[in-house]
Amino acid sequence: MFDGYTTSELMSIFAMQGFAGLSLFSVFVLMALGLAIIFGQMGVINMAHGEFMILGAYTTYLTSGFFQAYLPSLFGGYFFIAMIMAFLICAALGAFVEWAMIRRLYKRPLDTLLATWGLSLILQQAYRSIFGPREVGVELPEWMMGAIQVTDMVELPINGLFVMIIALLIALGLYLLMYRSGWGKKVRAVVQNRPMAEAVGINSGAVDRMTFALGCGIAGIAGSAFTMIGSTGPSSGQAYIVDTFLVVVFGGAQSLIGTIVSAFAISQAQSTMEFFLSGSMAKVLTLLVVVGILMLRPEGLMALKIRR
Amino acid sequence: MKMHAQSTKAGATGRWGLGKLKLLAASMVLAATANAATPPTSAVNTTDLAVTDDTVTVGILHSITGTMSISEIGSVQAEKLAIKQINEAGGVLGRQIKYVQEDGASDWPTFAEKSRKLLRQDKVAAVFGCWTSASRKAVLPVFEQLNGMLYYPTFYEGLEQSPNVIYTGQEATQQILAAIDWAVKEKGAKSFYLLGSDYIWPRTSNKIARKHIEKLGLTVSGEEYYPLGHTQFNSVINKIKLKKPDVIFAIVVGGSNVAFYKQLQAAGIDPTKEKPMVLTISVTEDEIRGIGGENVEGIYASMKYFQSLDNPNNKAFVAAFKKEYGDDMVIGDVTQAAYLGPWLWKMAVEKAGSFDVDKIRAVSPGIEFKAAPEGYVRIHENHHLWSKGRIGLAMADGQYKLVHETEELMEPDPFPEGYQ
Amino acid sequence: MNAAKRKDGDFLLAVEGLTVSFDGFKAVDDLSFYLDPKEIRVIIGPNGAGKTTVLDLICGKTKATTGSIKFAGKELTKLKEHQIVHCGVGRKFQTPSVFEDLTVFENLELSYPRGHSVMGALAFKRDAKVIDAVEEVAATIFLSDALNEPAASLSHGQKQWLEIGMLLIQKPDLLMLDEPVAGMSVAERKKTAELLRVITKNHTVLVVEHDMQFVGDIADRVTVMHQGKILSEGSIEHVKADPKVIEVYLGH
Amino acid sequence: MKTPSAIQWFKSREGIYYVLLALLLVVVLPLTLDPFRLSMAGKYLTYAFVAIGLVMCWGKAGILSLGQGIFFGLGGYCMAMFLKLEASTPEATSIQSTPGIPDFMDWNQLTELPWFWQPFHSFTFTLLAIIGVPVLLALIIGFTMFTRRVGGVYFSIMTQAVAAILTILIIGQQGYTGGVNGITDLRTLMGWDIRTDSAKMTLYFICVALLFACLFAARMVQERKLGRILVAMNAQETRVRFSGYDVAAFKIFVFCLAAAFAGIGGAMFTLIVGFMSPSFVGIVASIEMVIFCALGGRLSILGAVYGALLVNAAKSGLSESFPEIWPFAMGALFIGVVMAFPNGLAGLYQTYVQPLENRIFKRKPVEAESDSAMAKVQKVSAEENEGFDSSIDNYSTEKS
Repeated sequence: MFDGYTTSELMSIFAMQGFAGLSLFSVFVLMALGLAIIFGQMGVINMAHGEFMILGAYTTYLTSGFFQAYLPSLFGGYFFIAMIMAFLICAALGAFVEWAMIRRLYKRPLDTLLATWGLSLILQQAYRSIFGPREVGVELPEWMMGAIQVTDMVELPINGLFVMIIALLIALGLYLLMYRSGWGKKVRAVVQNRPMAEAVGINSGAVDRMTFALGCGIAGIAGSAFTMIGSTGPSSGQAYIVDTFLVVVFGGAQSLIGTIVSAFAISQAQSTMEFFLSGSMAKVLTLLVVVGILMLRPEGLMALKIRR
Repeated sequence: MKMHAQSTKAGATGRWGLGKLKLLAASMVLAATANAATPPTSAVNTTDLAVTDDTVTVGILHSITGTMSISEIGSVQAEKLAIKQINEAGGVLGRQIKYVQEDGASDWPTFAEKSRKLLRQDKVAAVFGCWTSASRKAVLPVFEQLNGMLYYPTFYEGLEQSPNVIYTGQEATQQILAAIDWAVKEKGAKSFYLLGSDYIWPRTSNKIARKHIEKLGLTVSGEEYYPLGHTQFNSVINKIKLKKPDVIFAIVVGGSNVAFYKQLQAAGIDPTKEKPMVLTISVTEDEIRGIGGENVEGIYASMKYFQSLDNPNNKAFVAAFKKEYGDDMVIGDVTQAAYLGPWLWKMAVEKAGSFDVDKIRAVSPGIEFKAAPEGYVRIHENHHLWSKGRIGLAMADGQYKLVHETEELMEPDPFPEGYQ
Repeated sequence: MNAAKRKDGDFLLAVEGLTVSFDGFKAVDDLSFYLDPKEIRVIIGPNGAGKTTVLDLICGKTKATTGSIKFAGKELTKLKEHQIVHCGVGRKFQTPSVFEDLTVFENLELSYPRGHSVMGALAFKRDAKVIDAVEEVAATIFLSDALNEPAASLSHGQKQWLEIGMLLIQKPDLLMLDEPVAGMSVAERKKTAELLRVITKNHTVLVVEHDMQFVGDIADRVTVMHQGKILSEGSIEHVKADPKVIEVYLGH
Repeated sequence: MKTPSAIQWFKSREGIYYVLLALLLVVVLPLTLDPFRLSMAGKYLTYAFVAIGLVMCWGKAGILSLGQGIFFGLGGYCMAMFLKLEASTPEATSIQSTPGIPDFMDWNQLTELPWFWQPFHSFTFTLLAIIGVPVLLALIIGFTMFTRRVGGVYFSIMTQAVAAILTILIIGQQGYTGGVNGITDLRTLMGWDIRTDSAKMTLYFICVALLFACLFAARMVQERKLGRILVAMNAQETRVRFSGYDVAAFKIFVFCLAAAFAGIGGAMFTLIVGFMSPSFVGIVASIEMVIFCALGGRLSILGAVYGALLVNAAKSGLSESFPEIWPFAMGALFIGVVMAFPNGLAGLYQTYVQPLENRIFKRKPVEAESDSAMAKVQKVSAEENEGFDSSIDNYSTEKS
């Protein structure tokens, strides 16, 4: 398929394709990090993860409407406010859900799956009732549209870059929070040995709630960021759920680094295959390879070897 | 919510608010159609349909819930509007139309079930409904078995011709041949990149497109499909950049649409520059609302109807629609096609002088609807509509500007020779 | 130790060069020891010495990194847990693990060594042989009167016995018990010691235990482990007098 | 504890429950429902097959498959392929460019029947395939996962991914599968028109008969030692392993059993509804099937039948009159069944109705053996009260 192209054209395409892979990577990272905390650290299967993302997207939509109506002069910067709002609102809903539902189900991980699926149905219908069944278009500030011209052929989409930067910042922030802060220590303590953590005076209930809220909040930011590249509709969240879980499981559920490595591996595999094959087949092959590897190596890529 | 509240209200009018309407209608009947003395029920209904001396019941069958409700809501609104207008104008054979609305819930067996219920239990005289091909395929055996009449509004892939269905949207060749001929003739297009969501309509349409392009001696530089709901198009956009086609022929649907056009923009392919130009048959004004006008500005769509069509029929239709459902409503191709359904049925009933399905079928071919918002349509022997092909250019405000329209009506050809 | 001179076949269990590491940490490090038939051996050692891991390795719960475990001449390291059980190795866990919602009878019946394949379990019938075997074992473990009680209603000590009973009914050649008297009352301990003495008439027993009094009561030989290695081995008096052992116990 | 004779069994309380269900399905429903509603009830019952399988697999053995739609769909597709071939005679398809092959193949330029369609000309093969194909796939999935000790939520997620893959494949390969429209327009089974009212009636009774066959098969499994091992495995997997059982083999068995039930259900679904499409294979369909089982009571095979009937009837009823409310109701159902009554209808029945019955009939509570479900109910509630630490243990053993 590369007949009749000059080397520089091919180089440009490969550079662009590399960038496509990276932006898929950052999408996966954003999707998966929130879940990695909730699922990996707490063992809760949050099937409503996609709906939390969409909540973030709707928050962005509302914020953009608000800025257009009342603060048009500041419209260029609304996206940052929107992301903060998305985080706060999703985290608040997350904390509520944890309090009302999840905390009673820690002993029954399979049941959290069903309960959160129910939650996702309710949220979807709520979105449909509030925002209507149609998808909503989120208007972006001018500076986020378009691309940076690197060479004649290589153009880097600004929104792709933006998503990438957010993904990096969140991953970094999360790493600092989990491994370099007192709070992160508490979370890990509770994950590893709950009774002991309680015995040394950690309020494990509060830690759970904060952890869950944090995961949901990150989902909200992800959803907010995705308004730049995807659609926002009542059922859009469902499209993410299988990919997200596979990324987390493939990485080895308890390892945040693993999640990032696996997001990288899957995104590169998928975008490379998409380039050489047709889209649908690329997707099927990627999923098959991931499932196949997981069957051979159920603990995922970066499993901790722990004595049990 | 707002939308739905209104449609329920409309439903209430349809079902319960008949008293008031009847008065109104009666006066109109007197004024307008003095000759339409109400014929006796026994004469117009020999097959035990739900027809009384002053009412006739029809069915509306679309998804109100589930993923497809996004698309189908406009059709429901249009069908209800048409029924309301017909009633205000005196109804059909002197009978007011009542409707029973059922929810297909985006689930194909539910469609089959509900159509069975409508035909069996409610004994409706006709059904206006279905949107996806899958739902139509699911109800088709039911309609054929129970001899019902379905008015199906969506543009679709063709390859079907049922005696029990009137297809009020375009079949694939009507949309595609006009689009490609226009691109070649007016824009000098030599190469096409075919792209679609992965299901039967895009695949069949692209197949027809490919055959036609190859017949013209031009090149197809790529063809591929992505799963429904796919949101990452960077790789295919790169491929397009590599292949440098003149036209991207895109049949992407649903949530994928938004992602595709946003990413296309972001990757520096600005449709307004027409290098390459983007040609679609899947983005109506309805879809643009979700994608955002600024993201699709400059793309071309091949449809038979745009909201902006400048003719008196359409102006009246758009005004009535907005009056009924609010000023912020947009009307896409399918919505207009759905609006045709009740009118075409009414005319067939009146021509046949009967509600019997067999008689309606017999008289349907040749029926003309001169007041159609799209202009003029006529039912073909094959139950599809003769209609014009039109090309619109998407504007930033979410409307299409008509840039081309075929001179003659295009003949519907659901089983096109040489394109299979 | 004259072990090296003897042939493999003379031992019931021969563990040689056994090593397992978890992410570089060697929980069991180049361990070798041998069990004679009908011997009762106790492994003691401070916390984290790798005692339970040794039992895990023998019964297949943990896979060895290197080394061999020969049981009655058969290599166990490559076998799956249930295959090891079929070879005649029974394992009791530290916390009693019985089937709480089944009765004592059913608990013992499930462990009866017949109908262990899927189809076998489908075809399994409760015949006189099974009932006899269950009643016999129930008598041994002091639970004859509780046969129809759900296991959940048993006391902690009784659950421990029931689990031992579930091993006995399998008629294993080697029984491995992980802290069988932990959490037991003094009276229960005595009864358990008695039970073990009955058992050792027909079985080889490998015990991990902390309670030195109890160890002294039952052990033929004692193996002291420390940091994954054997520190000392011999009679209880011998190891008690071993300065290395004293150093480890007092030094920590 | 000897097996009671058949007559005694029917007189026992458990027997009465089966008789009541049979009365409902064979007498009450056919007499009270018109053919249209009865056929819908038949459709709901096809989901009950899946729900029974899930009781065995999830309720008893603790393996939650989120991919039962796969097996339901495979069974359904096998049946649909046979019916489609029968409908695609050269005479009926004479307008096609290649007569004699299914219409969607013709539209996709296939000029001959693909090899894997060929055997579906045979009805015997089709019947075998309806059970065989789902079981074979379950065997492959089960073997690779269970022998590597993938359990719990990991297994659920993997089955979900398999469901996603299969859906994309079916939709993408439309020349071979009919794509997103599915295989439609099925008319006759060996010359017998399945669209008529009398045929729908007959199919309904066949469905009920097969359902009872599956119920008895499931009951036999759960009453034998095999059933006790499944339950024991759920609570104390390690102990079962060290009692000398190959745990993986038992899990594979019960997973395959559930797949077989689902396959039969899918085939009946195709016959009753008249087509098969990928929307019954996917993730959403698969999870909905879990709720049928959960509502009925995840430990009760009879409850599963009632659960499937009730949820679907409610779905049709509510979505007819209040389409907006249905998703809320469904969501609330999921949450409620997990939070408030984890043992579903069967649990509620045992807690509230049965004591009443005992008082009215002045019968002593039935002995533990015939009422082992009672004990299990207590078990689940006991589990809830258990400390957190034990659940962490469970969780980690699932993963190790």
